Amino acid sequence: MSPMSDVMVLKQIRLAPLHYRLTLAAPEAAREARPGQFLHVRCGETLDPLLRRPISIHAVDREKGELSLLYRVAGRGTALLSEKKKGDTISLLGPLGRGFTMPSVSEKVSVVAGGIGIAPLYFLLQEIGARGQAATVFWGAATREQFFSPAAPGQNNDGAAGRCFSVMQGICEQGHKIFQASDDGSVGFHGTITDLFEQYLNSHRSGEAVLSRYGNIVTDHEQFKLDQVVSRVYGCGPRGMLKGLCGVIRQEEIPGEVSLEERMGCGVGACLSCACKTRDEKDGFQYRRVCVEGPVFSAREVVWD
Amino acid sequence: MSPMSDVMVLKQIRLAPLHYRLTLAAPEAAREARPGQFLHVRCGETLDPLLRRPISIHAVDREKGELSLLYRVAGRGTALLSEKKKGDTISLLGPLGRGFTMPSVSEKVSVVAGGIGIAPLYFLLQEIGARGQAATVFWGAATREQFFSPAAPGQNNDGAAGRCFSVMQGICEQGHKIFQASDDGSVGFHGTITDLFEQYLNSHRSGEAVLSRYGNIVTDHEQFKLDQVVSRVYGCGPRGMLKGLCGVIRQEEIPGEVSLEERMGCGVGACLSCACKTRDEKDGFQYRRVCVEGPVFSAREVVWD
Amino acid sequence: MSEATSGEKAKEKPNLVVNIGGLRLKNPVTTASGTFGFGPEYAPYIDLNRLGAIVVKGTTLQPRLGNPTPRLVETPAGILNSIGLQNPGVDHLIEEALPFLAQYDLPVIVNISGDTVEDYARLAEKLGRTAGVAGLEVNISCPNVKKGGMQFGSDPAMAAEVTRAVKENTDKPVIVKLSPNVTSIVAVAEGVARAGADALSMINTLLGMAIDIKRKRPLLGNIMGGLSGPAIRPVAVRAVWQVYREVDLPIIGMGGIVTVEDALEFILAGATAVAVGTANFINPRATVEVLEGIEKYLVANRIHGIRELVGAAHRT
Amino acid sequence: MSEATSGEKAKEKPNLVVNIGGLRLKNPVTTASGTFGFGPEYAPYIDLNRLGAIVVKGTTLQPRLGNPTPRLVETPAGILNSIGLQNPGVDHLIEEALPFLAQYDLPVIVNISGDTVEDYARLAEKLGRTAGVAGLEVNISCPNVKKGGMQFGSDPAMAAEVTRAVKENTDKPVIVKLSPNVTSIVAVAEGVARAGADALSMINTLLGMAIDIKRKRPLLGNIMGGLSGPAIRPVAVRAVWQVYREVDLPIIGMGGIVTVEDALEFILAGATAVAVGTANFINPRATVEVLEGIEKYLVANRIHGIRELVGAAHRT
Ligand SMILES: Cc1cc2nc3c(=O)[nH]c(=O)nc-3n(C[C@H](O)[C@H](O)[C@H](O)COP(=O)(O)OP(=O)(O)OC[C@H]3O[C@@H](n4cnc5c(N)ncnc54)[C@H](O)[C@@H]3O)c2cc1C
Ligand SMILES: Cc1cc2nc3c(=O)[nH]c(=O)nc-3n(C[C@H](O)[C@H](O)[C@H](O)COP(=O)(O)OP(=O)(O)OC[C@H]3O[C@@H](n4cnc5c(N)ncnc54)[C@H](O)[C@@H]3O)c2cc1C
Ligand SMILES: Cc1cc2nc3c(=O)[nH]c(=O)nc-3n(C[C@H](O)[C@H](O)[C@H](O)COP(=O)(O)O)c2cc1C
Ligand SMILES: Cc1cc2nc3c(=O)[nH]c(=O)nc-3n(C[C@H](O)[C@H](O)[C@H](O)COP(=O)(O)O)c2cc1C
Ligand code: FES
Ligand code: FES
Repeated sequence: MSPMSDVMVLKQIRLAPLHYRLTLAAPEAAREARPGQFLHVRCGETLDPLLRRPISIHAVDREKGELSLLYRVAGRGTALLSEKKKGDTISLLGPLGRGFTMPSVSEKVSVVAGGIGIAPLYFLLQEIGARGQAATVFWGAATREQFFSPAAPGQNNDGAAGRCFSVMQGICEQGHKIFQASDDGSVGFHGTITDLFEQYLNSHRSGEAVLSRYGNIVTDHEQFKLDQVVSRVYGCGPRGMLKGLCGVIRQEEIPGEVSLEERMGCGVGACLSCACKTRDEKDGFQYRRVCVEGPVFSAREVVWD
Repeated sequence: MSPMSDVMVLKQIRLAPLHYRLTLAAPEAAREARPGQFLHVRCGETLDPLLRRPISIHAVDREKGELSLLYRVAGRGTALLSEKKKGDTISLLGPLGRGFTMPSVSEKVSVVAGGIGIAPLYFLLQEIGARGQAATVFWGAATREQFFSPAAPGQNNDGAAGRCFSVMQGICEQGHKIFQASDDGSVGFHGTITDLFEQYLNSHRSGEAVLSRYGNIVTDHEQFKLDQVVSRVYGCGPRGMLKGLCGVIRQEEIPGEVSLEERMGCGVGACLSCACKTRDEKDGFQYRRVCVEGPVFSAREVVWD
Repeated sequence: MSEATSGEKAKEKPNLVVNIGGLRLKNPVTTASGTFGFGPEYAPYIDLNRLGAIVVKGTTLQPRLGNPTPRLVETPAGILNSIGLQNPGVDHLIEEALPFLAQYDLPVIVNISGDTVEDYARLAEKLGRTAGVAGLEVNISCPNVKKGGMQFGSDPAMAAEVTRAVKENTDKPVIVKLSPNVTSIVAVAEGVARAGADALSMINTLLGMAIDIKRKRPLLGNIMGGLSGPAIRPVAVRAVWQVYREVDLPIIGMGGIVTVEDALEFILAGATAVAVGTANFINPRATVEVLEGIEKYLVANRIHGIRELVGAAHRT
Repeated sequence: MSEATSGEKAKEKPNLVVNIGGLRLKNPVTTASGTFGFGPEYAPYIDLNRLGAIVVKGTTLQPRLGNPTPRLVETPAGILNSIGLQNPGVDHLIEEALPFLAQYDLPVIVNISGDTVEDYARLAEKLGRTAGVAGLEVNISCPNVKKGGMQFGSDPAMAAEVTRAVKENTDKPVIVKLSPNVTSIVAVAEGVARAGADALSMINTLLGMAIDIKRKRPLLGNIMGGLSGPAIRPVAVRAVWQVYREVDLPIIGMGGIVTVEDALEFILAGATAVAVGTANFINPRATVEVLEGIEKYLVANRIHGIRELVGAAHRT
């Protein structure tokens, strides 16, 4: 089976001025998808824009054969995507790429997301939650709006009020707890999500529990040794944030994985445009392909410069 | 006022597999439009296709402020146009160009259309009919389907069955009579519309009335001297057909006008791409701009080669 | 509007004035020759007074009929044209077109073409003493004519010769328009700079063609044509970037400018002014929208004068 | 399908076989180097056996890391790339990539690049004696490397020298890949033809660049890059048309081929075979769709062999 398919739009909901959630009837892709993988999506029908756009798989419902994307309108491609309506078809490649390594059931998982970086992590949390494992989620965004709070009911792009979807609620229902941070202080911690995460680690190490006030939904948490609180970290978000995060967890020697973004041509490993620097004994670094060897890389191997 | 505007689609009806009728809310353009003029239409929103497409004004309702286009899907531009739905906006330039010279009320008008060439002539017939003047219409097409017979009820591209529109019926209701010809003989005369028109002229000259059987709707017509039957001809259609038509009417010394097509860039006279050869004493010919000096030219001045 | 004209705010308006080889333009937005006619064509759509300058259709000594049709084909994000310098000749320009433009407060740059070096010299001489001509743009890069045209622009020495002939016959600013269809556009630019050019226009169209697969023959009446429009923008920006580094002349940048972002690319690459060409066909207000966009960008980025931006991408 | 395989009908199938400088291809559809990896990347999408040939990623003597990122920018109907010949080196190619391709009934053409003429000679020698290499495509037109690359392709004499060095070191068909970034592609083609090239590939990418107006600096890590995709098709068709008239060598035409209509433009202009490049990124099945389209066109137009079409637009 060729991993290229034309699939039908089931639902497109606008969650925030620039954020959408698109649900597709894609039974095969839904069945095969692993958290951290992405689809290479044809947003328009003409030669402009020319290339497909990589979008992470955000949620799947294997029984219904549905797959969802969560995306931000960043430019012309995603703007065209946001115009797709129920019944339209979209051409996809994928699932593509190497996803997250699933944690063992006993591991203490922390998930750190910056903005729309929550998209693939949501799927990871869905899978972890489904086996009864709870993770601690750190989600930062610029403003309140960018958490797509359930207070703002989703609007279907057919004009009808869509069934409202809340990322926050979805994560909580999966059994995870969330800490939030916002750049403007309107929600949770006032500052970056990496700072919050670092404080979280510090608070555990030092025995203080300063953080509960930043959690939107915080179940009580006891204090353990650090590796009993966080034994594995997953991150996705802007480059600067991931760089910071990798710094933090490398220092603490916590194993982790991050999902990277790079401009993509083919999405299948042929064009070498999505290169990302990783550590290499011989040359100091080597370029690896985000679309094939990634988008998920071990936090340890990425070279940030 | 700049003749560029964004107007709203009121209705789009599919008349035949490749033929559509698009109605726009464009009060100003409707008010100013003269038969034979055209609009320069932006069919898509991206850089591909890049250029606007010239489409004749096919009908106007000045009271309602509506303007209609009748077009055939010929390629990518018109295909995109056919996807426009009620409520979408379209960018227009126009009305542009020099339209038909209106006949004096006493003139005997014949209108000769090849295929979609009926589009601008319909508007002319509307205006002529509105003042109580009846014309004789010759309309040829490849097959029955391409007359958009009212038997095939129009379908609105919103999916709903649209109010059906019939070109034939519209013309008859304006008080004109129609003769038809088809390449496959399925409707009216079996042959080209120019041949039919030539036979019509001949039959009048020779005193025979051989033609009534080809008319779909033929009111009885008496026999006059030729210039009492046809004192002015208007034509629009494929180049070959117009060349033939101009030959016939030049021979009979009947004054006439034809609407030409040429590939257009700007539509406003700036790029000189829509050149058409016209007679010129000095050089034998000169190039004139279809978009400004045309699209309607006197049958006598066009140089066909 | 009321804000902009009220005394205090007006002072904050960024300075858009640029100098193109001695020619002062109130702003950097001009029109690409051949895409804007002689002015009246677009007067219903924009106030011509808002343009930094108008560059009119390529003019020759004698009237020209131009090439056979079709003269235009659409290609992906571009067009191919083979107009072939159809124009009513320099005398007609002086008698008919310039008087119309004289109504406006608008520098008129006349784009000139010739079959021989002598043609250029005579055009320069004639237009050099014509009131209402602010400068000359020397087209040595037209791909659509048999004689002269691109040939002059393909060779640094010939390009220099044409430039010299024009400079010797006029005191008005001479802008030489370069062809991208060369191995080294820098070499040609250096040649014309040494020959005394006051400024450079770049780029003219790329030589291209398209084939009608139904009729199995070239689509354009003249077989080959010039490719313009957004498709060529990366080539044009590259050319401006390269020449800006090596040649110390102001550049009018063009090739595929549709939006203000496109225009800024050229300015950052080193263009002092820009010209909007093919985009006029799609949006007759493109020039004015680019201009307004530039003003907004300067204000938003607290840049006092457009000149600070010229070539800025070389300095970061 | 059942029709095509039933005896009688099968005979009516048009003949798609073409000969590229001694290399027999079962059909004229190949892949453009650097856009199709080494084969496995697209094996999930198409049956590689259906390709006329595969042209693999540009290979150098030593492994190359390639250029800094970003390496790709989208432009109107095109892309700019500055991969910089990242590749694992010729030994790795021989040991890892070729064995994979040996599973298929598919001529493998290796695209080679060097910093020096000597590099090309050594690559030719090495690959000339490697089983599983059907031919060499000599890249003298890469705009993305500091040394060699496009420099060799800009000058007829240097292009000829590289060609001669390769020819002297291998008996396999040598296809020289030309750059469009020259004043006269015909002159370069003539140079390599005289030096013994068996065929030509054209065109490589156009030199271009794009600027990030937010950061005020070039978008590509390597500043300039190569423009490919539909935007450049008119330039590529023109180049094939010009060279076909003057040089008697088979041409593999490429540059912006997305659909069968595009491929036919090249064939009618004079290309004996075509290569699909950037389009693979958008539609991984583009090669096969072009092939099927060509078959249909030939049947519909009652053309018995693809070779009748080659250059047909010159004869109408
Ligand atoms: C593996 C992967 C998974 C992704 N998953 C998601 C997701 O789930 N949700 C989501 O909203 N976005 C996701 N992205 C980012 C998304 O691909 C880009 O936002 C999108 O391609 C922008 O396209 P555009 O046409 O809308 O914008 P453009 O007009 O192309 O660009 C707008 C801006 O985005 C930047 N950009 C363009 N392409 C990329 C790219 N490939 N990577 C990073 N920046 C880019 C440009 O530099 C520009 O500043 C993902 C990217 C990758 C590589
Ligand atoms: C003044 C004028 C009035 C017109 N009025 C109408 C009308 O009322 N209804 C209607 O259906 N069509 C009309 N046309 C024709 C219409 O403009 C073309 O069919 C349309 O531009 C094709 O665009 P496309 O993108 O769909 O096809 P493309 O993919 O651009 O081309 C499809 C085919 O059409 C041919 N073509 C493209 N542009 C033109 C053109 N400007 N003139 C002639 N042939 C062209 C091409 O050679 C090609 O064979 C008119 C043309 C002119 C010049
Ligand atoms: C229809 C047309 C006619 C042109 N005529 C001329 C001309 O007469 N003289 C000239 O120097 N350039 C001419 N050009 C080139 C443009 O001035 C400009 O250099 C080129 O089109 C690139 O800009 P653009 O992509 O914005 O159109 C013409 C271009 C087009 C499209
Ligand atoms: C990402 C990318 C990498 C390329 N790498 C090579 C290469 O290694 N060697 C080469 O000769 N050409 C290379 N090319 C050029 C292509 O083979 C081809 O000549 C060019 O892209 C034009 O074809 P297209 O428009 O169909 O892509 C590359 C092109 C792209 C887009
Ligand atoms: S996007 Fe082409 S190799 Fe990754
Ligand atoms: S379309 Fe530009 S002059 Fe007529």
